[in-house]
Amino acid sequence: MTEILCRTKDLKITFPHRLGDFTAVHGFDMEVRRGEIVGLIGESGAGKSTIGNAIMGLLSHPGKVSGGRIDLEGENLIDLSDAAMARLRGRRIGMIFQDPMTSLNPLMTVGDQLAESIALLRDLPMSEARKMAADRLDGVGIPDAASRMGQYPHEFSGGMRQRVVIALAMAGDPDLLIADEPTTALDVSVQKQVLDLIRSICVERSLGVILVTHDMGVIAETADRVYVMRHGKLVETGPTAQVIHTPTEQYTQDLIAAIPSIERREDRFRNPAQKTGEIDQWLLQGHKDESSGDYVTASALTKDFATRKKSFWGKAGTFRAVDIPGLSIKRGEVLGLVGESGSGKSTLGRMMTGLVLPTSGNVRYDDHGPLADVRSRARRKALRRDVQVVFQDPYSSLNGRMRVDHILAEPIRFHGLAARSDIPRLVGALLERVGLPAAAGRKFPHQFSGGQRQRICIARALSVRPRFLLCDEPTSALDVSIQADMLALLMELRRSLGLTMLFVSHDLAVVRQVSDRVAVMKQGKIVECREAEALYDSPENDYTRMLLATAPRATGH
Amino acid sequence: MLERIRSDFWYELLNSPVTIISAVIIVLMIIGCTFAPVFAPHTPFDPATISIMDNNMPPAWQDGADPRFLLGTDLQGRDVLSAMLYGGRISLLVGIGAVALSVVIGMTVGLLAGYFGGMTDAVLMRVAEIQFAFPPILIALLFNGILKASLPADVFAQAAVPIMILAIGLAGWVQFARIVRASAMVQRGQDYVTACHAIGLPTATIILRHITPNILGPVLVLAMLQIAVAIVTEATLSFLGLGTPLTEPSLGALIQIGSQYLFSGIWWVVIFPGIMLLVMVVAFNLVADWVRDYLNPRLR
Amino acid sequence: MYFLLARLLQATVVMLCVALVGFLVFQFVGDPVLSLVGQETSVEDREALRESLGLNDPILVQYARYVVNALQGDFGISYSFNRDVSEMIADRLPATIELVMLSGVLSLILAIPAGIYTGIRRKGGVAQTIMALSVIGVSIPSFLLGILLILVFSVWLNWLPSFGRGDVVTVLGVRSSLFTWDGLSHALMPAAVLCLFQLGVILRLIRAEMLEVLRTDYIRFAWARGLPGQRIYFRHALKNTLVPVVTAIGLQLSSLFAFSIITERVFQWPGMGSLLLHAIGQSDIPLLAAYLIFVGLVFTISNLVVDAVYVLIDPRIRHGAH
Amino acid sequence: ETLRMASQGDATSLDPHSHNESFTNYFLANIYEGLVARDKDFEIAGQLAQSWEQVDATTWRFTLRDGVTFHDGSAFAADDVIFSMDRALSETSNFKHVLASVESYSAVDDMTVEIVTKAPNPILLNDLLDLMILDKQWAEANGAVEPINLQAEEKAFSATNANGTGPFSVVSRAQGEKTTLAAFDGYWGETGNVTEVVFTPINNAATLVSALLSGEVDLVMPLPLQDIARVENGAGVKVVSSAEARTMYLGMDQWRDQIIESPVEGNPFLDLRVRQAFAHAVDAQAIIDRVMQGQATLATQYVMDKVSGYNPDLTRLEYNVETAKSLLAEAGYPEGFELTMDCSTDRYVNDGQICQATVSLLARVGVKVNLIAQPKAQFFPKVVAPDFGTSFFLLSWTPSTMDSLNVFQNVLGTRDLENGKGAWNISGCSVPEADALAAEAAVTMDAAAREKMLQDAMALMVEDVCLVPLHVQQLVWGAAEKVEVVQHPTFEFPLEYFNVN
Ligand SMILES: Nc1ncnc2c1ncn2[C@@H]1O[C@H](COP(=O)(O)OP(=O)(O)OP(=O)(O)O)[C@@H](O)[C@H]1O
Ligand SMILES: Nc1ncnc2c1ncn2[C@@H]1O[C@H](COP(=O)(O)OP(=O)(O)OP(=O)(O)O)[C@@H](O)[C@H]1O
Ligand SMILES: [Mg+2]
Ligand SMILES: [Mg+2]
Ligand code: NI
Repeated sequence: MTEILCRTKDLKITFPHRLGDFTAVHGFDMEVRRGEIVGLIGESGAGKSTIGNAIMGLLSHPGKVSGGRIDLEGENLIDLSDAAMARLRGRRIGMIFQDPMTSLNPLMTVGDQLAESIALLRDLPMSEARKMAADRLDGVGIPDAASRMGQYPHEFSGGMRQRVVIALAMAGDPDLLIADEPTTALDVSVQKQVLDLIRSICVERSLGVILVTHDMGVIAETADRVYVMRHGKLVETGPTAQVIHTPTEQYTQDLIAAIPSIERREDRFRNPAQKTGEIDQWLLQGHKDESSGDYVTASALTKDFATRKKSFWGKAGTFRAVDIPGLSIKRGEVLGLVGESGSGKSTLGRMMTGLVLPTSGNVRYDDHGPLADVRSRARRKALRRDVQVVFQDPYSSLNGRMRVDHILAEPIRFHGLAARSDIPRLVGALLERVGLPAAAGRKFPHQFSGGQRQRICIARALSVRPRFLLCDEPTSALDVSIQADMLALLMELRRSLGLTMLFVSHDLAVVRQVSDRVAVMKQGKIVECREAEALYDSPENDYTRMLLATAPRATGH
Repeated sequence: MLERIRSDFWYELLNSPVTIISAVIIVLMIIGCTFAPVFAPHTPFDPATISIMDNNMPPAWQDGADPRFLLGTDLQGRDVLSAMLYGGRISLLVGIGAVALSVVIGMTVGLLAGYFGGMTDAVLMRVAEIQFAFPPILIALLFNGILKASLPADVFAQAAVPIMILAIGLAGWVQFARIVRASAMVQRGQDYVTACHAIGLPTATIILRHITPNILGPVLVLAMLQIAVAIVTEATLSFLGLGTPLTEPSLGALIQIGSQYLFSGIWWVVIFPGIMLLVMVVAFNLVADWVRDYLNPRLR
Repeated sequence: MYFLLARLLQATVVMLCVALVGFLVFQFVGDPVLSLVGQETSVEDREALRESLGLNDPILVQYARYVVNALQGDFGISYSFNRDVSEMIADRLPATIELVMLSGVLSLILAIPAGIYTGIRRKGGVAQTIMALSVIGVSIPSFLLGILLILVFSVWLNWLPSFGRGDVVTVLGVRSSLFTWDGLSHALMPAAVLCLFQLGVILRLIRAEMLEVLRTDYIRFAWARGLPGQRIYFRHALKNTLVPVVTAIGLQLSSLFAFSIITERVFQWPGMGSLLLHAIGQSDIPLLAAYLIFVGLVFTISNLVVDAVYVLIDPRIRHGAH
Repeated sequence: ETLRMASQGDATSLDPHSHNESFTNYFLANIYEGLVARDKDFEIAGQLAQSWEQVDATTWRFTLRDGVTFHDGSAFAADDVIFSMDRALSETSNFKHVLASVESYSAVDDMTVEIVTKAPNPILLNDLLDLMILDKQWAEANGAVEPINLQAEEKAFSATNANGTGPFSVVSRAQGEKTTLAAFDGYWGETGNVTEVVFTPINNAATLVSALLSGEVDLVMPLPLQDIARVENGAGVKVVSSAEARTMYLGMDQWRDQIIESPVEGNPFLDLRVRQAFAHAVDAQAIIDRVMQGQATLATQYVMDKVSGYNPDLTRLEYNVETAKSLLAEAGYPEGFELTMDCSTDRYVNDGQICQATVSLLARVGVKVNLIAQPKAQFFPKVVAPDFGTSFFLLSWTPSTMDSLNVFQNVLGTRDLENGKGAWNISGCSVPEADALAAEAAVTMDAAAREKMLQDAMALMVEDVCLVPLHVQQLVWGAAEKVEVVQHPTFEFPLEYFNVN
């Protein structure tokens, strides 16, 4: 089928603003045919969702299409009235969003929502709509669909919810489906199933699909053709394989190069320029002689959380989030910790750094002895000076009400690491060390981009001259290109300062790039823990194998 | 002109004339009332300067008026305009003072409950619940009544304003405790707090220096609304005979006294103070609404 | 069941505390004896009365006596009415409940559509007008509003009666004045005054919730699914705004009772509020204590009801999920 | 005809011996009757007593009225009178004072009662005005033998039920809400055309007046002064007013060596010139004109003209700021002084405002007054016995017997709390000669001589400026045009004389 279903021509989308209009999309051309999946890729803010929303006629306020056209089988959607556009939604064009958790009305049963859509879109009586709804649920692979109809969204798992969302979007049998990051919120294994579902629906119903994503891996595995966007402009387009393997534009090349590979360890993260200055000397000050033994050792560690009562009668139970026999990290080593969401990675990491006290078992530090003993104020203070954390979300990990220089000066002052008069200079030097201008200290966190904020977080962690750094998904909120910079910075710091690191991530590719050793977690247990290269090349555990197999890879990822 | 303004705050503010007017009114009222002795043409609370023979004079533009009294005089011969300014001072003092007290108690309780959770939270919230079972007006009524009855009358008369502040303030803290607790629970889970722990900062520092500034927004909004509510509550208590003393009436007490004259044609003793109270309260409400919207950019 | 019992037990303890505190502080409200007898009574007569009322016993003894009696359903005898307090409350309660219910229903009927409307048409002229009016509604002291209403509707227009409760009839076993025109005409102004404040509060709350909900993903998704606006606003959005609104209404209930004190005073409505003011004026301790316990009870029950309604509205709570 | 009346308060009880409070007493006077009562012209006349004779100086014999029945139909007889007297003297009664002068009483026969007083009592009849008679059998049957005792529940029957011989019987009663009375068919005397009375208390003054203006009630008592003009101009409504027996006065501490709540050394009021200065400084006429809206008359002494013992020769010290200042200067206070004044805000007509006016008037002569205006619930406990915790205050008195002896015994006479005298002499003034005259008058049966004694005593008290008399307030009612009322200087409202046209 080569018939063009939907075409945008010279599409221009503007968000008027009092300080000058912001044009989110400049002259974008795209074609979608029946039965094909078109990938739309680009870094965050490139304008991908904006295009999807524009086709749906659901641009968020105050956005408007300021030029060009959107044709759906020859009809220009831009000329349509609101009412006409509303009739198209669901019937001709369907859309699904990133997060299946929030896309469903939590107060209505799944069956009601689906039957409602079907009844309205097809003018069917409710009873028939319900029957059809059950069929549809069955069609997207929900087992035991009839009895599942009466359940509420919260009773479904993430993957099932996303299937329900797809069934809902397909309720009116639209010709075009726009999927805006449909799997970003899902685990890799579930992600694969959902993508497969979209793929099969597309083929079965000869549907046109626009798949919006920032994940090259998803595109590589799913899309037939791909459009690469940057700053609202089309950069490059072509069949997926061609764009990925032989990109013509510099931007696309950079983008693809920045993707960490799950297949191999790449050199660009490990050979940074050597920068040793005064600040490094300060950072290295006051540490004991380095021994080469284990810096931190956990033994028979468990952590229980109280669960909520199941009912009025039930008793509060406990839920074991972590249960490991032992784990140790050598001085100067980077231990990668991978596993699905909820497997206990963060909890384990926090126990290893003493931020969370274990329910049983103990953590020992070479420098400070067992964690259990560190409850005294003075010893805890000493531990806090040596152990630091960098978090996933650069937005919530900085106090928005404090200026950056304050954020950085506070730990130095609190631990008395420098004379008061030296602190401003040190703060400036720290900022420069992580690649920011010293003047950045005068600003507030919200005045920085995500990547810059993450640098501030790292600077804050460094400001107490730590020996051990927990990085809890430090790059997963960042775009690939920024992610690469970040990883390079971390590796460089690790090398020049001899940091010991626990690197937590669900992104297997990223972990491969930075880790000496990797531990794989599943439901609170460590299923495999070995040298990184060995583990990736020849996984021994089934679960590890499954994880590695389902991870989408572009050239990697 | 507007396009030039880079700061969102000023832009949003200048785009909302209603808010500007309200804010200006609040500022003017606060200045006018605070410096009532300077602005008021008479000193209505000084019996030596008022004459019973001047009583019940209509506003200056009406027949039989005395030009000395722009808005007329009341039954005591007090200049209504001056009484309004002095009374407004008391109302504002009570409103702001009571809310300040509520904020202090509510923030303390809310922060402790929200930050520590567990038993602390359970106990504090039970206490709040008991308190909440009694609507503010009832608490203020009881509290005020009790003190009025148990303190010697002269002490009470001296202390009427502080007591009013105490009564209304004590009645209002729960609302603050609730929102502060909710915000504190959210903030506690934020990574920046964990980062503070990682640095080893003491809990008090974390709560005071890091969490508190982050929850001030909603507190500010609620405070503005509560000032309005407190002013009205004070007026209502005056209606029930528990407000400020006759000799130093607040705006609410003036209205209460004046409302008895509604049928007798001496309308100016109730209408003018009534308008002033209404304008004051509405202005606080409108500014609070705007701040709320401003703090929630999604609603802009 | 266990849960409910625990809740009830907890509530009882809370109420006992409340009663104790109330009882202790009421000792200072004033001397009941002086309110009971006139100026002309001699000092000895007053002392005798004080003794016979047990007012010379230690406070804790008085309280213990009170609790023991209260447990047997005996809240004592009102000093100023010479009647069983429980009987007094039973007499006055229906009037207040009637008023509170009428104004509650009125405010819901007006607040829900207005809240939804202002939430949807946030910038519209009508919506802005409604919001402005609601601010004024919250800002006028209710006693002043009441008196103004009386002036306009009773004195000038002579449309509505200015005070009291109208004819009471029994319909389906419920005794109420709301079933007759006379009764309704009496209740209209007090209910309107009482309603106005609630109206403003609830309307604003619904609007705020509506604004939040309308921005959620499932509403966006509902648009994308092609559902009509009506259905999205009234079926999807409204229900999701209800949980916080129900909480607020539950909490407002006790404040309705509180505000009814003023309304009842202005309109001479023979309910609990007038009773309380009378009791405060007369230092009628048994009546005051019973009133406090009663308000505690209303609050506790309304909390329980709110919890139950949550469960009805929100399946996530029903299933103990989080 | 139905008469709908309203007032700011309600009767506190239906028991005629339990609450001695004037509104309650006068309300009950329509339901219960005494041996004697005041007639339409305010003269004491027989009610349940047909006639009486004085057997000797201390013995009175009352012949009871024939054919009188109680509301429940039972006949009235001497045993009911004896029972009621017993009851009035019982432990829980609030009316022991009405029989304070009585040595003994007995039923001579079924229709005759004899009362023996301890000493000659010229005003026995006045005392007996407040003694209500109830039915012995009814009281015994309903456990109401004693006036209600707040502890015992079963005795509360009489608080909510009544069975008198009066012109009206109680149909329904919800205290604080509504009380309905119906004309009693079997009433022995003449009545007006009122067949039903619906009484509603309305606490809020504005509501009270609007109820009258909107025609929902026919009679409002008292009418708030500020609304007089409105009612006068209103269609179908009128203002009815007449002098009331209540005299307002300012009291000054004359018994402490050091006045309280004041920075001044000693007690300035012990100096007659200071008291005179206060009397000169307070422009009572201005207060009447401005605060009382003219609804009061200037008081020259401590009782009004209808009270026996009123001395027509007395005059008030005239308002004169200069005189007041020079008197103060002579007394050693050329700059005036500072003191605290206690005042109720909800007891008398415009009491708070009167005090405020007083404060500003005194300010003119350099006396700085800190006013404590408080509700009566706080005011009375503070100022009455045993503390008398005030040095300057506003108070008033109504001699319920309409005889100044009552004033001497309670307000003006030297304090003698043991013997129940001067309990309301908060000023603590004491003029022994006046005390002596009053004591003599108390046992003098010759009306003219007695009157002279009381007048002389009053002159002595006024000369001493024991109190600063302000005004005699008017009884002001608002009524529908069609209502015809009878007003007495006391607050009585004898409904049997009322008519609705
Ligand atoms: N309502 C709006 N008002 C103003 N600007 C907006 C609005 N919505 C989007 N934009 C701007 O439009 C540009 C494109 O946004 P869009 O959401 O399409 O990006 P995206 O490619 O989907 O990014 P992401 O991968 O983060 O979802 C961004 O710079 C964004 O700031
Ligand atoms: N404070 C807590 N109270 C109760 N349960 C918790 C708490 N913290 C974590 N859990 C539970 O413990 C389990 C492990 O959580 P953890 O955050 O360690 O997972 P994770 O592997 O880091 O997941 P993700 O990749 O999503 O960050 C989860 O099921 C989580 O719900
Ligand atoms: Mg997007
Ligand atoms: Mg995690
Ligand atoms: Ni569930």
